[in-house]
Amino acid sequence: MGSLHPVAEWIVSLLLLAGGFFTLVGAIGLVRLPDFYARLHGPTKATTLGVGSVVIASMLYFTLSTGEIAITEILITAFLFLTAPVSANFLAKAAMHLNVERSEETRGQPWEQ
Amino acid sequence: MTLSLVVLLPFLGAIAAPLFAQAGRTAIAIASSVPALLALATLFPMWSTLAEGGAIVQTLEWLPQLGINFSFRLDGLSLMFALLILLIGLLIILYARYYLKPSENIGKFYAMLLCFMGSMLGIVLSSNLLLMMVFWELTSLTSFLLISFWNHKQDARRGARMALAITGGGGLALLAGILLIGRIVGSFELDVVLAAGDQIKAHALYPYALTLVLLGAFTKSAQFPFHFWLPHAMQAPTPVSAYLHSATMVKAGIFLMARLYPALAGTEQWFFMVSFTGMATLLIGAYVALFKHDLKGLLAYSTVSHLGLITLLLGMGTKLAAVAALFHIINHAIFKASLFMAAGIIDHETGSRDMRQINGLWHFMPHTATLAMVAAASMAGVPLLNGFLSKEMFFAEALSLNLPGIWAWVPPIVATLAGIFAVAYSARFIHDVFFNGAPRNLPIYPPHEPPRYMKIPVEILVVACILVGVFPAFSVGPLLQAAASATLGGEVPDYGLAVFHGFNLPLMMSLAAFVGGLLMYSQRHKLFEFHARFREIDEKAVFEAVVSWVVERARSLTALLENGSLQRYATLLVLSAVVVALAPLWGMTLIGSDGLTPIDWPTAIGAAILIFCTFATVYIRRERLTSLIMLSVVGLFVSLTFARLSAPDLAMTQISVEVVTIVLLMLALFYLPSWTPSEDSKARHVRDLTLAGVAGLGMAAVTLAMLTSPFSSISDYFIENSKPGGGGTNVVNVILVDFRGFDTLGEITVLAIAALGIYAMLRNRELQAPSTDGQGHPWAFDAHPTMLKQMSRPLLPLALMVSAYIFLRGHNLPGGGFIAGLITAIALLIQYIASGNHWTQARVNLRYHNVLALGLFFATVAGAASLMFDYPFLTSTFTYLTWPVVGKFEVASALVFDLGVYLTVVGATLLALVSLGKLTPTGRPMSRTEARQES
Amino acid sequence: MNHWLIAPILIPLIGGFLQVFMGYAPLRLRRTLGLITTGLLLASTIILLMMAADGSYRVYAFGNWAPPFGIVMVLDRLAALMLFMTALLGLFSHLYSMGRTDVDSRQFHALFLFQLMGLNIAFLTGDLFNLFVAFEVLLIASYGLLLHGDGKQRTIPGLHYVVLNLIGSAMFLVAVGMIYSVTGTLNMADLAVTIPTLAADKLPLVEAGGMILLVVFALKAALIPLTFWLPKAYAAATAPVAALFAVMTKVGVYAIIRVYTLIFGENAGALAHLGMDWIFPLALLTIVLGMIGMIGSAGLRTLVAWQVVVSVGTILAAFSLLNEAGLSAALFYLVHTTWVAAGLFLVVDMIAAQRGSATDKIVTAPRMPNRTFISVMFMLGAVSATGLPPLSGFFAKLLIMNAATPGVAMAALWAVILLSGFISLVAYSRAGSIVFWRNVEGHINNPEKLTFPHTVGAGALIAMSIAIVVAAGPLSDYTDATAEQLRDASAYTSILDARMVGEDES
Amino acid sequence: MTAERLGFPQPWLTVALFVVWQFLADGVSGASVVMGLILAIVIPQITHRFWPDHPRLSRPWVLVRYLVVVFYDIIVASITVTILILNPRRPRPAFVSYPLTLNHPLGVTILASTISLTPGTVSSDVSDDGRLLLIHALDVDDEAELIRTIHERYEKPLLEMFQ
Amino acid sequence: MEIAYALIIGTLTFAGVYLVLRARTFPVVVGLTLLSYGVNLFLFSSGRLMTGGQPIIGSTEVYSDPLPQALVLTAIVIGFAMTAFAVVLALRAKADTDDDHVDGTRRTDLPEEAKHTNPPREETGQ
Amino acid sequence: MITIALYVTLAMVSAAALLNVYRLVKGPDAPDRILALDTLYINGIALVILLDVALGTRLYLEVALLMAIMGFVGTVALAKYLKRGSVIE
Ligand code: NA
Ligand code: NA
Repeated sequence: MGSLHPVAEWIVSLLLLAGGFFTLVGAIGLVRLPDFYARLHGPTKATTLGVGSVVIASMLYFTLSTGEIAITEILITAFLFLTAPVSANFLAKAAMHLNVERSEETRGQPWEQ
Repeated sequence: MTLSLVVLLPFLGAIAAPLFAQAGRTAIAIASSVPALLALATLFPMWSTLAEGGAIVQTLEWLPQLGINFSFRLDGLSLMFALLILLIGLLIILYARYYLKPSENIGKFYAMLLCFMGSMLGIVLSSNLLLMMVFWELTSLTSFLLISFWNHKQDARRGARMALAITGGGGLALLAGILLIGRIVGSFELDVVLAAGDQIKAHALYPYALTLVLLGAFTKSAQFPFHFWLPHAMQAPTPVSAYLHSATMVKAGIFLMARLYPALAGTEQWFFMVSFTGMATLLIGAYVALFKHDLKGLLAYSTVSHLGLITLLLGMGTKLAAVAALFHIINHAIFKASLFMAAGIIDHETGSRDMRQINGLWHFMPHTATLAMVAAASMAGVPLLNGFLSKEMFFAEALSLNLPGIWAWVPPIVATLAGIFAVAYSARFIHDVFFNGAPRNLPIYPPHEPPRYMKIPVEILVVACILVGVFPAFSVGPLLQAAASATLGGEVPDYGLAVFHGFNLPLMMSLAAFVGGLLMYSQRHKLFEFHARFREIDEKAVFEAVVSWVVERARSLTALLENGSLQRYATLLVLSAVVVALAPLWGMTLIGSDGLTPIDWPTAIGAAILIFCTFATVYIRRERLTSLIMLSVVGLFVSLTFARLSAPDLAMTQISVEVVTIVLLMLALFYLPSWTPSEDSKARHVRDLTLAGVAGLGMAAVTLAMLTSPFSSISDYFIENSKPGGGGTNVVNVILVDFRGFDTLGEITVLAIAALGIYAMLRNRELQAPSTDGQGHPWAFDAHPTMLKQMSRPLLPLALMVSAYIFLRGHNLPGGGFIAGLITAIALLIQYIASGNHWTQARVNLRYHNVLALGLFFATVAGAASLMFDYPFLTSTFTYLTWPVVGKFEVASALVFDLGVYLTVVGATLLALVSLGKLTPTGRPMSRTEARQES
Repeated sequence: MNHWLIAPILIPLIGGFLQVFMGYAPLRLRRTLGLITTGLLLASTIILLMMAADGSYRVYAFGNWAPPFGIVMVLDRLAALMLFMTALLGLFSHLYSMGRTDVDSRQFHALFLFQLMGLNIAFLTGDLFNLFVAFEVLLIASYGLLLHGDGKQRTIPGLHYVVLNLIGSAMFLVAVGMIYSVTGTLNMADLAVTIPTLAADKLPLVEAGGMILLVVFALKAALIPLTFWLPKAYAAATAPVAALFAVMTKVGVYAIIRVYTLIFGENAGALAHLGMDWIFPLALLTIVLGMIGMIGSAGLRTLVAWQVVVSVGTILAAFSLLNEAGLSAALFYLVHTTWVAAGLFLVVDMIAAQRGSATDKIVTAPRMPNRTFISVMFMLGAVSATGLPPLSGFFAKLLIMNAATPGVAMAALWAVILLSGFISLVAYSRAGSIVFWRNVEGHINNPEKLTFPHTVGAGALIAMSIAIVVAAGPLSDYTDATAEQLRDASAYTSILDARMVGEDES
Repeated sequence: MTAERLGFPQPWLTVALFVVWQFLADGVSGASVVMGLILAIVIPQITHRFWPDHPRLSRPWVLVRYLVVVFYDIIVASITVTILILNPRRPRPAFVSYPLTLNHPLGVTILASTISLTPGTVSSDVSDDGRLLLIHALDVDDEAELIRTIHERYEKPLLEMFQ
Repeated sequence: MEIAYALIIGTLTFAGVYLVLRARTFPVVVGLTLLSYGVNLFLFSSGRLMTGGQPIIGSTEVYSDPLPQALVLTAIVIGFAMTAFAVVLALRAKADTDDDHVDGTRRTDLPEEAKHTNPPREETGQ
Repeated sequence: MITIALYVTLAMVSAAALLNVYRLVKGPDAPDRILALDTLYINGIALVILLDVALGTRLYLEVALLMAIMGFVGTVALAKYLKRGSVIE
C-alpha cells in the first residue's frame, strides 16, 4: 500500500466499510424480507450505495496514492445505475407473470402480464 | 522375360477379347484363342532345355523388401501344367463358342476365362512363392466370377460364394504357410526353397508351415472335408466346369503339393496328412458319385474322388507314386474334360442334366455317345485307355506301401473299393444316359447332335485318351519324364510306361474292380434304396445356414456391444482414462516439496460457494432452469478465481463466455423440456457416482501434487521478450497474438466453423416451440418491454466504446480482440433481446458470415504480410510513432491480427445466437394489444 | 525461409474463408474455386513429399520465434506422407461431393476445406498444444460435415460423436496440463529432450498425462473399447464426408505414432514405449470386433464403416510390434486402407443412389442400372480391402505379417489378420452378390445417372489400390525410410537448433 | 449521405462518449482526446440507426440539478431502508399505480429508473399505453403521498427536459 | 490455498463427469460446461498459483506463468464454440427425434436389426 | 488502517455473497434465484474492485466492468426466458 495522508486513509477506510456494510445489508434484506417484491429492493442497496462507496474509495485511494487521476471505476457505477432498474423492472415483470406469492400485507395488485 | 509374357498374354487377351463382342461369337473366340496360341508358341522353343531336366528361371525385381519378385520358372512340372492349361483352354474356347447363347454376355465370359487362364499359368510358372500366391488368389476370384456367370440363378451365386469362401480362405492359410517357409528359408524363391528341403523339415515351424500349406492345397483341390464346394460349383456354365473343375483349377492344389514335394514331402506328418486325406476323399467321392442323378454332379464327385486318388499318391511319399500322380493328373484332365464337354452337349441338346429324364440318347446322338462312352471307359480304367495306365500304377503303389501289420491291407482294399465304385458310376454314366429305355419329359425333344465344331474338342480329347492309352511312352513319356524330374528334384525312378505289365496283382485288382463295379451297378436299385435311407445333406444349404447363423450372431453381438447408448460409450471413455491414469498415479506423493500456502477467509468462502454451487448444479439438475442459474454462479466464481489468481484476461474472457453460454442454453431450454425425467436405474446412478467420484478425487489429488511441486518453464522467455520482442506488456496477449499466434488463428477458425456449422445445422429446421413454460403458464405477451428497449439504445454506443477501449489496450493491458469482440457481440445481443430479431437485423445490415470471414481474412493477411519480407507467417512488427498532441504511441502489426480475432468473434457469436433466435415461431403476439386483437 | 511448409494450411484456410464470402455466389463458381483449392493443396503436398524424401527435417517457426518458445511446423517423411495422402483423398472426395452432396448447404465447401486445414495442421505441428488446436479445428469441421445433409438419420450418431469428442478434448487438455506442469514446455521436440532427464518423483504426472493422451488418440482412432461411436456415425454421414472421414481415424493413429515414437519413444528413459503394451492386444481385439461388425452389417455403409475399424486395428497392431518393419508396414497399410475405404464409401453411395428405396441395404431389390461400372468398382475395392491379391491390400497385409517376429504375438497377429481377411471375403462376397445379383422384378424410380464427379471421384480412389501396387516398391521404400527416420527421435530434436530468420550465421 | 450523417447525428451522444472515453483512459491526455474524438464521432455513425427516436434535451442544466437531488435521495432512502431491513418490524408493502404525465418513452424510462434507484421503490411495469407506471413500494403508509413526492421531485424536472 | 483449489477442480470434474453420463441432452451439455471449467482451471494451475502476479510487464515484481493463461484462453474460446455447437445439436436432436434423450427416441418394440432384415418395400413397376 | 478496513469490507462482502447463495438455494421461485444471481454478480464486482485496491494495481477494473455488463445481460436474458421462453425472437 502506498503512503496516504491519514485523513485520506480515514476517508477511504470509511468508504470501504460503508460499501461493505450496505452490500451486507442488501444481502440481509434478500434473506429476511418476506416476499419477492420486497426482496427486489435489497440488491438496489448493494448496487447503489454498496458498490458506489467501494468505487469511490478505490478512486480516491488510487488518485491520492499515485497522484494520477483514477476515474475508470466511475463507469462501473454508472453502468450499474443505468442497468439495475431495468433488471429490477424485468424481474418484477417476470414475477408478476409467474404470479409469485406476495406477503399478505401487500396492498394493491400487480398487473397481469 | 518371355515367361512373364506367357502369363501376361491371356490377361492382355482378356482386355482385348470384349472388344470383339460386336463382331460375333466366332470372332471373339478366335480373338481369345490368339493369346493361348501365342503362349504356346512362346513355350515351344524352350522344350529343348527342359527335356534334359533343366529349368528356365527368369527374375525381375519387384518388391525386394517383401521378397516378392516377378520371377518365373519353367521346368517339366510347370510345362506339363502349362500345356494342360493352354491346350485344354483352347478346346474350351472353341467349345464355349457353341455352348453359349448369342444373347449372353459372351465378351465378359471370354475375358474372365482368359483372366483365369492367365492366373493359372501364373500359378504354375511362378518361381516366387508369393508371386504364386498372388495368382493363386486370382484364380479364386476369377473362378468366383465364372461360377456365378449366370448370377440370376440363386444356386450359381451361392455355389460361387461357397467356392470363394473355401478356396479363398484356404488361400489365406496357404499364405501363412508360405510366409513361414519364407521365414525358415529366408527367401521365397523356389530354387532356394526347393533346395532347402532338409532345413525346412528340421525346423520347429515345419509342422505349422506344412499344415497351413496343405490347408491351402486341400481346399483348392476339394479334398475331404473341404470337398463340398466343388459339386456346387457345377452351377457354372459347362465350359467353366470342364476347364476349372476338371482340368485346371482343382489341380492347382495338387500342383502345389507336387511343386513343394522336395521341400515338404517325405516326413511322417506329410505321409499321414496327405495320404489319409487323399484316401478319404477318394472313397467318399467315388461313393457319392454313384448316387448323383445330376450328370455334372456325378462327374463332380468323380472328380473329387480322382483328386483324392492323386493326393493319396502324392502322400505315399514314394517316387513312383509321385510319378503315378503326375501321370494321373494328365489322364484325368483329358478324360474328365471330355466328359464334362459331353455332358454339356447333352445338357445343351436335351435341356436337362437329370439322368432320370435322360435315357436312350444313343438313339439320338450316336456320335456324341460314342465319344462319351470312350471317355467314361477311360474314367473307369478300361485297358487301352489312358485312365487304365495310371490306375494300374496306383494299384501297384497301394500294394507297395509298407504299413505295419493289418494297416498294410488298408490301402489296397481302399483302392480296390474306390475302383469298384468308379467302374459303377462310369457304367451308370454310359448305361443310364445312352441306353436304359427312352427319354422322359425332356425339355427339348427330340435331342439331336450338336453343331459339328462343338464336338471337335471332345473328339480331340477322346483321341488323346486312346493315344495315351495305347502309346503312353510315345505320347506323354517325355513330358512325364520331365515333370517327374522336376517334381522329384532330379532323380526319377525307373517306371515302365507299357500298356501291359503282365498278370500281376494290380491287374487282378483292376479286374476285381471291373467285375465288382459292374455287379454293383447291376444291383444299383438296392443300393439306391439303401442310400436313400440317409438324409442327403445339401452342403450349400448348410453353408448358407452357417453363414446366416454367423451373420445373425454377429448382428446380435454387434447390437449388444454397439447398442447406440451414449451413456455406455461415455462411461467406457471416462473409465479408460481413469484406469490408465490411475495406475501411474497410485501411491504418488500428494503434497510436494513446495508445501501448502495458507488461505484467507474471503477466498475460502469463494471456494466454498464455488464448490457448493457445483454440487447444487448436479443435485438440482432435474430442475433445469435452477440448475442453469447455479451453473451461472459457478461460472462467475471461476471468473473470480482467475482474477484472484493473477489472470485478469482469463477472468474477463471467462465471464463473457459464460454469459453467452447461458444465453445459448436458455435459447435451447425454450425448446427442450424444462424438467429432466428420473429414469436412470439406481445401479447406474451408483456406478456413475463412483466413476465420477474417482475421476474427481483423482483430479483433486493430481492438482494438489502438481501445485505443491517445484516448477520451471519456458515462460521466462515470454516475460523477457514480450516487450522488446513483441512490443506489448500484456504477456498473455503477446503470447496470443504473437508468440503463439498460430494457436489463436486456429482458435478463431474453430469459432468461425462452429458458427457456420450451427447455421447450417439449423437452416430450414422447424422446431416445435412449447406454448407454455414448464409449470404450465402460458407465455407472457409483452416481448419487448419499454424500459429495456429504451435503455438498450444508449447502451450500444457505450458498449462499443468499451469494446474499442478493451481492444486497443489489449496488447499492453488486460483485454484484446477476443474480449472486445464478445462485448460488441453482447451489445448487439442486447438489441436483439430488447427489440427483436426483425428490428435489429434491419439495422445491422450485415451478413455475419461475411464478418467472420472478414475476420479470418484480416488475421491471415496480418500473418501473411511478413511473407513479403521473407519472414515466417505471423511474424509481427511494431514501431513507435510520435505525433503532435497524441505524443508517442505504438503501432503493432499484431493489432491487425487482433482485429481479425475481433471480427471473427463478433461474426461467429452473433451468427450462432441469431440463427438460434430465428427459430422462434413467428406470429407470436408481441404485446397485450396484439393479444387482445388476436382473441 | 521455406514457406512451402504452411501451404497446406494457408491454401485451405484462404479457400475456406473465400467460400464463406461467396456463400451466395453461383454454385458453379463455388465448385470451381473449391476444386482449385483442393487441387492446389494436392500440388503443394506433392512438393512437400518430394522435399521430405531427402530425410531431413524442415522447420517452420511461426512468428519467427525459435522453438520451444514459438509454434513450429515440422516436415518429415511421416508428415509429408500424411499430407499427401490426405490431400489426394480430399481432392477426390471433394470432386465427388460436387455430384450431388454440396447442394444441400452453402457451408459445405467451407467446412470441407477447414477440415482439411485442421488435418494438415495436425500432421505438421511440432507443438503439443497446437496439436490440440488442430484437433479442435478438424473436429468442429467434422461435426458440421457429419451433420451435413437432409434427413434425420445422422443427428443421433452425430450427437454421440460430438459429445464423446468433447470429453476427449477435455482429457487432452488435462494431459497437456499434467505434462506441462512437470516439463514446463509444450514443444514436442523439447518434451522429447526433457522427459528422459526427469527425476523419478516427477514421472507419475507425466506418465499419467501420456496415458490419458493415449486414450484421447485411441478415441479418435476408434480403438477398442472406444470404437462404438464410429460405425453409425460413418454410416450416416454423406458419402464424401464419410470418405474424408476415412482419414479421421488415421489422425488418431498418426498422433499415436508421432507422440509414442518421439516423446515416449525408445529414448524416453523410464517412459519408453509408454502404454504400448496395451495397444497390441487392444488392436487385435479391435480387428476382431470389426470383423464381427462387418459380417453382421445390414447395410453396405455400415460394412465399410466396420472395415475402417478393422483397418485401425490392423495399423495399430503393426505399429505396436515396435520395430521398424512393423512401423513401415503400418504406414503402407495406412495409405492403402485410407484411400480404399474412402473409395468404397463413395462406391457404396453410388450403389445406394441406383437402388431406390433399398438404398445401401443388403437386401434384394430390382436390378440396378449402371451395374457394370459400379460392380467392378465395388469388387476392386472389396478385393483390395479384403487383402486379396493382386491389389494393394494384399501387399500391405503381407508387409505387416512379415514384420512380426516369431512368437505368440506373431501367431496371434497372423491368425487375426488372416481371419479378418477371410471374414471380409465372406462379408463382401455375400453383400456384393445380394446387392448386385439377387434381383427381384420391378424397376427403380429415378435412379441416379452416373456423373463425371461421381465416376472420377470414386474411380480414382479405388484406382489408387492399383496405383499402390504399381508403385509398391517406391512406396515401401518411402515407408521404410519413414520408419527409420521415426525411430531416431534424436534427429527430430535437432529442430530445436533451427536458426531463425535474421539470426547470425555463426 | 446527409450532412447530419457525416457530422454528428446525435451530438449529445458524441459528447457523452467523449467523456466516457476520458474516464476509460483514466484521465485526459493528448492521446485520449484524439482517440476519444475519433471514437465519439465514428461510433454514433454506426449506431444511430439503432436509436431512431433519440431525445432532444432542451434544458441540460436541469439535468445537473436533477442528478444532485437523486443522489441525495439515494443516500437518505438507503439509510431508511437499511433501518427497515435490520428492524424486526414487518414492512408495509404496496403496489402503487402512478399516473404518468411524461409521454416520451425515454423520459418515462428515466423516471422509472430513478424510482428504482432510490431504495424502497421499484418500478415494476409500464402500461402499454404509457399512461401508468406500476411501482412496488417496500414500506409505505400513504400511496398518494408517494405519488405526489415522485411527481414533484422527479417527474417535473424530467418534463422540463423532455418538452 | 492449494487444497481449496484442488477441491474445486475435483468437484468440477466430479460434477462434469456425472452429468455427462446422464441420459438427457441438457444435463450432458451442462456437464460438459462444468467439465470444461474444471479442465480450464486445471490447465491454468499447471503454471502454479499466485496472487497479484498478473503477467503485465511492470505491474509487479514476480509474474505468474503467462503461458497456461494463454492456453486456457484459447481453451475457453474453443470450449465455447464446442458447447455452442453441442447445444444446437441437442436442439436438432430434439427436433428430429421428438425427444431429448441422448440416444434419440428409443423404440423398444422393434429391435435395431429387425428394421434391416425385413425386405424393403420395392418400388415395383407401375 | 486501510488494510484492516479492506479486510473487514472483504469479509462483509463475502458474507453477503453467502447470504445471497442462501437465497439462491432457497428460492422459492425462479425470479428469486435470478435476483440472487444478479446480486452475486454485484458482490463479484465489489470483490474485484477490493482486490484491485488490495493489490494496488488497476488491472482488474475491467474485469469488474465486464461483470457489470455480463450480469445485466444474464439477468435480462433469464428474466426474459421466464416471461417469453425465447430470449431472442
Ligand atoms: Na437315365
Ligand atoms: Na427505488
